[in-house]
Amino acid sequence: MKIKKQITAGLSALALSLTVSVSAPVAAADEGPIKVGILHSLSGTMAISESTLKDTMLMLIKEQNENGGLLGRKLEPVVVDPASNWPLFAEKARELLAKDKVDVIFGNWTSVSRKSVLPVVEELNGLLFYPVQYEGEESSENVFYTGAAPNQQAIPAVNYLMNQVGVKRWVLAGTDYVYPRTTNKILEAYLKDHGVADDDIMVNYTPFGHSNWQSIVSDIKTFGSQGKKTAVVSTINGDANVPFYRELANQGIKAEDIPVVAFSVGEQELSGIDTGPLVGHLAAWNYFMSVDTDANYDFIDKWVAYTGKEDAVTNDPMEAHYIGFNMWKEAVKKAGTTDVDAVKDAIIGVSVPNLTGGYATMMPNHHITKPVLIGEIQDNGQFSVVWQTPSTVAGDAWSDYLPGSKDLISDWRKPLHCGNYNVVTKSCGGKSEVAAE
Amino acid sequence: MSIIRSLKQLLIVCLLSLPVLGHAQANDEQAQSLLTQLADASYAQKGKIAGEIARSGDERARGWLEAFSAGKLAKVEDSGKFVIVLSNRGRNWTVQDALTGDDLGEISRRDLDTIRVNNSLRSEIDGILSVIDLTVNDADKRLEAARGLRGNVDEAMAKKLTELMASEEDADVKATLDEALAIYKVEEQGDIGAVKTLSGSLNSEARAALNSATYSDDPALKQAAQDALASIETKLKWNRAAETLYFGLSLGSVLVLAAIGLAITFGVMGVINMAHGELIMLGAYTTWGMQQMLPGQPGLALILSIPAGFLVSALAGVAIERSVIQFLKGRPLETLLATFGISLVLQQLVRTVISPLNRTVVTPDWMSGSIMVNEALSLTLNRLYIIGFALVVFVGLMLIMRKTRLGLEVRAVTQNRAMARSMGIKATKVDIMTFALGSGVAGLAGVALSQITNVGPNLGQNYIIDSFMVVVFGGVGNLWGTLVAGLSLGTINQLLEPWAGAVLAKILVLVFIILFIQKRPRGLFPQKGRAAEG
Amino acid sequence: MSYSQSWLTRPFTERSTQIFLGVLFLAVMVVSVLHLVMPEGSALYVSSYTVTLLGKYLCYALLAVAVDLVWGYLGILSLGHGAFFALGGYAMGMYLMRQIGDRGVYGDPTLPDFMVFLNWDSLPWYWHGFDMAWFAFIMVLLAPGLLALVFGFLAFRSRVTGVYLSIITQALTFALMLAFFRNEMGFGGNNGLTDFKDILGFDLRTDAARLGLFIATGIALAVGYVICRAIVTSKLGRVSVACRDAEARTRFLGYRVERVQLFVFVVSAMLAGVAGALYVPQVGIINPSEFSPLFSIEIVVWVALGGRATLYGAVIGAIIVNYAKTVFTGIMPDAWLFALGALFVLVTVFLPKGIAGLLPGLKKKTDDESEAPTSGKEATA
Amino acid sequence: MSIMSELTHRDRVFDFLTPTASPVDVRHGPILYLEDVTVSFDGFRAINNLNLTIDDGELRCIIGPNGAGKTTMMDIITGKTRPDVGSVWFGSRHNLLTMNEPDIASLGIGRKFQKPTVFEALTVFENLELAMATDKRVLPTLTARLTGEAKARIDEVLTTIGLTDLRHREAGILSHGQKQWLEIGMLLMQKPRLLLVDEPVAGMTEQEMERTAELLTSLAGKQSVVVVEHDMGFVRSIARTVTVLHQGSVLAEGSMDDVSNDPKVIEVYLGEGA
Repeated sequence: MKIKKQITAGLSALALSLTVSVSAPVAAADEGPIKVGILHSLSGTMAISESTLKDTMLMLIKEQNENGGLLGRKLEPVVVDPASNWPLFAEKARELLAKDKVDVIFGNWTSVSRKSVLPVVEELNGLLFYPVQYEGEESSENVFYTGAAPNQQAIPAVNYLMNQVGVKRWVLAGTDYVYPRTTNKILEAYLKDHGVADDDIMVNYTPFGHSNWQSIVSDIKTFGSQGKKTAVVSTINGDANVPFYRELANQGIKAEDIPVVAFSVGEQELSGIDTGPLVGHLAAWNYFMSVDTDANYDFIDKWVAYTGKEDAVTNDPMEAHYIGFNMWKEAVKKAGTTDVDAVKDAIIGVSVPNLTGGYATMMPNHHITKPVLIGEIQDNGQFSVVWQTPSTVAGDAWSDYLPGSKDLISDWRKPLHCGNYNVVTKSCGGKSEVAAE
Repeated sequence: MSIIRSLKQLLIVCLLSLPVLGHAQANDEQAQSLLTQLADASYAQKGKIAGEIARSGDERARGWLEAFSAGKLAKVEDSGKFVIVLSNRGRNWTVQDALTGDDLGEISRRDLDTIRVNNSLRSEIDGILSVIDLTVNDADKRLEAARGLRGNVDEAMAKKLTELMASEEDADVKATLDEALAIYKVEEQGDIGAVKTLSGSLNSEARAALNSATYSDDPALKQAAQDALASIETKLKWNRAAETLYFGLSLGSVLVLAAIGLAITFGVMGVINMAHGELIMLGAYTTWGMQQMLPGQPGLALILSIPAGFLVSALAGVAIERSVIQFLKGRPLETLLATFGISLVLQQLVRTVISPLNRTVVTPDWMSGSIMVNEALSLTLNRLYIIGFALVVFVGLMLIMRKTRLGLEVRAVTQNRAMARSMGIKATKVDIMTFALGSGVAGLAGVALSQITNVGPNLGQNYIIDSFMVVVFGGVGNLWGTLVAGLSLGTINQLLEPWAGAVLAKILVLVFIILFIQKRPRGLFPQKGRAAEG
Repeated sequence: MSYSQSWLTRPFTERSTQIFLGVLFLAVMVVSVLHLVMPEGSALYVSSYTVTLLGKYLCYALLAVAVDLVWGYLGILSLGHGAFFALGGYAMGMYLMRQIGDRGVYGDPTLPDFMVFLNWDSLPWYWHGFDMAWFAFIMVLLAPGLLALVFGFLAFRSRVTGVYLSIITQALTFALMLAFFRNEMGFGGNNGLTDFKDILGFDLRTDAARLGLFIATGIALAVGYVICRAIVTSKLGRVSVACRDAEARTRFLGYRVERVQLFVFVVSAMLAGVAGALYVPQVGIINPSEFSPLFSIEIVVWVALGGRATLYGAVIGAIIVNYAKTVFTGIMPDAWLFALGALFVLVTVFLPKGIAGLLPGLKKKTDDESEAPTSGKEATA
Repeated sequence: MSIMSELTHRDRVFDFLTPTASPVDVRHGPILYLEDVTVSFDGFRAINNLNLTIDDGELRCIIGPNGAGKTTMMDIITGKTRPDVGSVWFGSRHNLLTMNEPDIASLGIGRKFQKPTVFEALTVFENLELAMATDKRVLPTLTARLTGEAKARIDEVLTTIGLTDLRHREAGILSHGQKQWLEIGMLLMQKPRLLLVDEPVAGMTEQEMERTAELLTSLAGKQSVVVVEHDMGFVRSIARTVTVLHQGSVLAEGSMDDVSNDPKVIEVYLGEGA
């Protein structure tokens, strides 16, 4: 535990000192366009969330080309559609790397799609930038996690509720898949560490697209009426949210009584909800469209211009792609080549501005530093930031609150070069062959 | 919670100074400075300043506070002018000068600093406003205010309330205030008499107070509190039972709505219409479209969507029937494949033409919220309406099938096509009409569903399987069967859910259906004669 | 057909089977050779990506054959064959998970990663034995087989037919999907089973292993095809057709229709299971979405497109649709669902006999070829 | 489970070679008893305590107006419909009410439907092959080979029903009459002890009718035959004993002449040109 903390502290210090300013000399010979693979579902159930990320990438690439491309070469997007079908994700990743020979892939949303792509990317030694908040417990040499790890979203949010709002009783409600499961596990452990009794925690899981929330919401209502301030920590996924919030509103649960803090509800989800009754419910992200910085306003203007929709919204995963793309860009400049191994080494420590007025730095564990923002839903489908971490938080690949992983750290620099180094046994577990390199 | 405490003090002052409110003359410098303080203050301080504003006796104060709590009080960055935001959608907001009330037109979001507000502030301000409301003549408003006070009373306020109660003539308000006081007394003073007042109250705050009392060291109080709680619990049990039943019925009625159209196309015509879900979806999107066309009056739009939704889906149905199904007479399993193809096309069509994202369908006020039977049991309005709607649709269909010429012809054709033909019934026309009817009803279901779930391209898929289960379980070709099946499956599901959990409940229901079909291969109410056979 | 032969050798006398096996063998050989011999980058080189892709198609083809066996010859439209496919897949997946051993991220020697990180302390009972290949491979047949046996026994005994049967098969696979989504089930929930390392000691990431799996799939398809062919050309096959066309009549002839149906249904389920088992190591993941009713319906459409009651039609259909899918989702993603949807409609409306119906030459010939001699014999008998 | 049991009887796989003479016990004369059989479909009594006995080797014609319950009676005998009350015995050993269609069929009761039902997708030859009396359990059927003698038997029947030239055409293309014949042929292949023949000559030409008549009469003696027919001419040409059904019970029984002079029968048949 202690050792680990020290190491991570050291790493982050070092990483931050590495911040790049100058770009490496442009590669002389033009070797044709640099291919950027985009692996987001354009059809099927995930199209709702993922198609906008595809457009974001196209926008960023277009812009980069207008500014003269990269290393004097144009960027060429290669778009494929894994159609929300998990095996197809693996197949398409293989297609991108083996057939189209792309230099980098930006893509995936769901955990399962990432898990399915992971072995392929590692086998063919590709680069994958993954833009969505996820459950952690993973660190791959070939994957860069630009979304939030649990310690960059869940835990700060709970802290806020505990300290600022004085919540004593917790409902952990989530869709039954790995992200909520893990997040809730971490939160449970964390809450108990902070003296919350077992019977002050209620955990509930529902299937994907669950639409009939009546009894669950009424349970929450009763659970919340025991005299202690209660909050719901929601890891409910996508489509299930609309009926959930509707039911909350109709059963008269106001944010003032039982606030709901959500980790999967962003501006885009809200754009499909009548937010009137939701005012005051919370969400924890690393970016909000309402953030009051010029960088953000410029980004929004570009986005509106690109989509041609005045009401187009931006959200956290889009920012993650924005950051990821710029980091990759910087790393390529720094390395002077798109060669995967070179970029992998170069990118660690790269810092680029985020949209919330700070900097994001790539950590040696392939996670990045992010500020954590807590926002309250407004009647216009936006969030107003009510609290944010004083400084950025470094993503933690392995949670300190899970018995399996509390002794694990990840550092992809030589000499350690290991995704899950056990600081107690001093050995690189699991993917030993990777460590052997 | 020191903030709350300090607020409470303020409340009293502001209550005492109420008469002043309104008569005072506008004082812009003071206002400007107050608002500036408000803007710059930390969350902790904002409450205090809000109190001062309320006390300032400026007749604009109320407007400011409301705007503030709605997050619509903003400061123009360069001029430092305070504005009230009228519309905060898009990148440019229309605003109005907070002091002069002049219209300032649109200002870019970049140049505006909204004064941040959070939940606790919001409730504080509501507190302030509600206390002000306590003295207005409108009894309902007073009742609202009194309700809001339960659990927020403190010593100083208690006095004030006792005075108010004396002058209060409305019984409900009086009772509520009494309850509010009792809660305070139990919590702060451990007053056994107050416990009596609370026993039997279903209000959660009251229960909370009693709960806390059971931890007191005074055995008498402890006992009294426990007894009170016990009596409440028994009351609650009944309420919960009633609630579960209501949940079951509402889920059931949703199932019935979703399935009843299929009961026509599949049950009566024997068309395994996999595109049924998408016909529902069309209905939902019609509702959305209507609301887009009539901005600002979602209620009217919803009403109009009922015929519109029916029409849209019915027309789509006709198109499907003419273009595909008529070629698949007597090949039901093929209709399954073809219509499945159609459903894919319709989904993708919506994705490309409208958007892959969900659409916002606003719930009109008269449909949101719930009617309170008592403090513990309240029936959510939207579902209540849907139950009613489902029944209306069902009765309507029954009448059509039983009483109208069309119904007669439909039954004739399905019983014996050739015979019906020879009796001069235009079978093709009947087919079209029947399919249109079934599809139209699906559209109606869509209109209803738009009020409880996502309006998105996947809407249909989420209901198609359930719909088939309901129809098959009820017995193909039998509307009554569909009704009974829908309601019973819904109720079973809701009864199972509390102990089995949502997922397991659904699984169990499915398994139950499978086994039931073994026992009665033709469903609850088997159809006589030529049943819709594979 | 030559009625007098033993049921197992009979298929080999048919022209259609000979052609089919020939083509299949040739295809597999060509692909393997091109993959091994040709230098990378040459126009003729077949990348391991393509090999695996083709392997996947062959799995789907076998699955389609299984569906055609029950739908085409028994008239049972199963909308739940995805379930048997997935069960076979999970059996294989569990074996592969156990093979990972302590190379998982948590380095736990017995527990798969997802169990470690959901704090399971020990392996659930139904995971035992899957560390042994032979056991796993038996389960690949047994798991789907038993499900089909129980389900079919209930359904056929109480004479659930037609649409009703289709709908409850759909309910079956839907229920299983929901069940496998639950993390408590111990099958990895939505994430399913993934990150496989090696099979029978071969590293799955090597091209050799890929090729091996591809060839294995080819063989499985050939064997499966022959078995189905043997059944449908046997007297039992004719009884199946009899059940399909006139169930009551068949009963009055003294055949136990429900048993015939059960037998064929179980065989078909097992074939689907094998297809699933070969599918998983090639795509590298198995997850509950394979249980989704939509997938099962899609399978039926492959068969419909290829042509019911021909078996080789099913193979053609499966390969064409999935190839189209690969192409479309690559070049014009948005158009894919339009294309697929249109395909469904056009085939069912205008091509009820499917593609196989377009090449009657093949079918007709086989019948004459196989009947000419026998009819001669009978005439002289 | 059934499959499992099949697997355990591998030794008996080939027992279809042994002729399946049904063990029906006819020492007491009659081969079929129906006693006080009643069946009603939601209220309407299709069969109303019907009593009927068929002697071994007898050829019995059953006539009656529409809705007299002729077909329902056959359904009951073959196990398709279960009566509400009454008993149905095959010989004096087998209670048909406890058996299902396949059992009854393999006991040796063959049935020809009113509407000719043959397997249209199969060839004439195959239709007969399936009908042949053999071991009809699943695995034996799977591994079945066609023996010379079986082929001979099929050819024999083919000639009897005059479809030898069409043996390899699909049954679907046959004319109505030919289908009738094929179905009769299938009955013959079954070697039943009791044939239930429902309207065998509907849609047949005069000659075909005569041949049918010959065939049925020739069968009688070896097997018992129950013919349900509307065509009085045909009935008269074959009938020894005739039973008249009316409203689900026996109205009259006797020789053709007796019944056709029976006033009750005339009344029932008034206008039906008996």
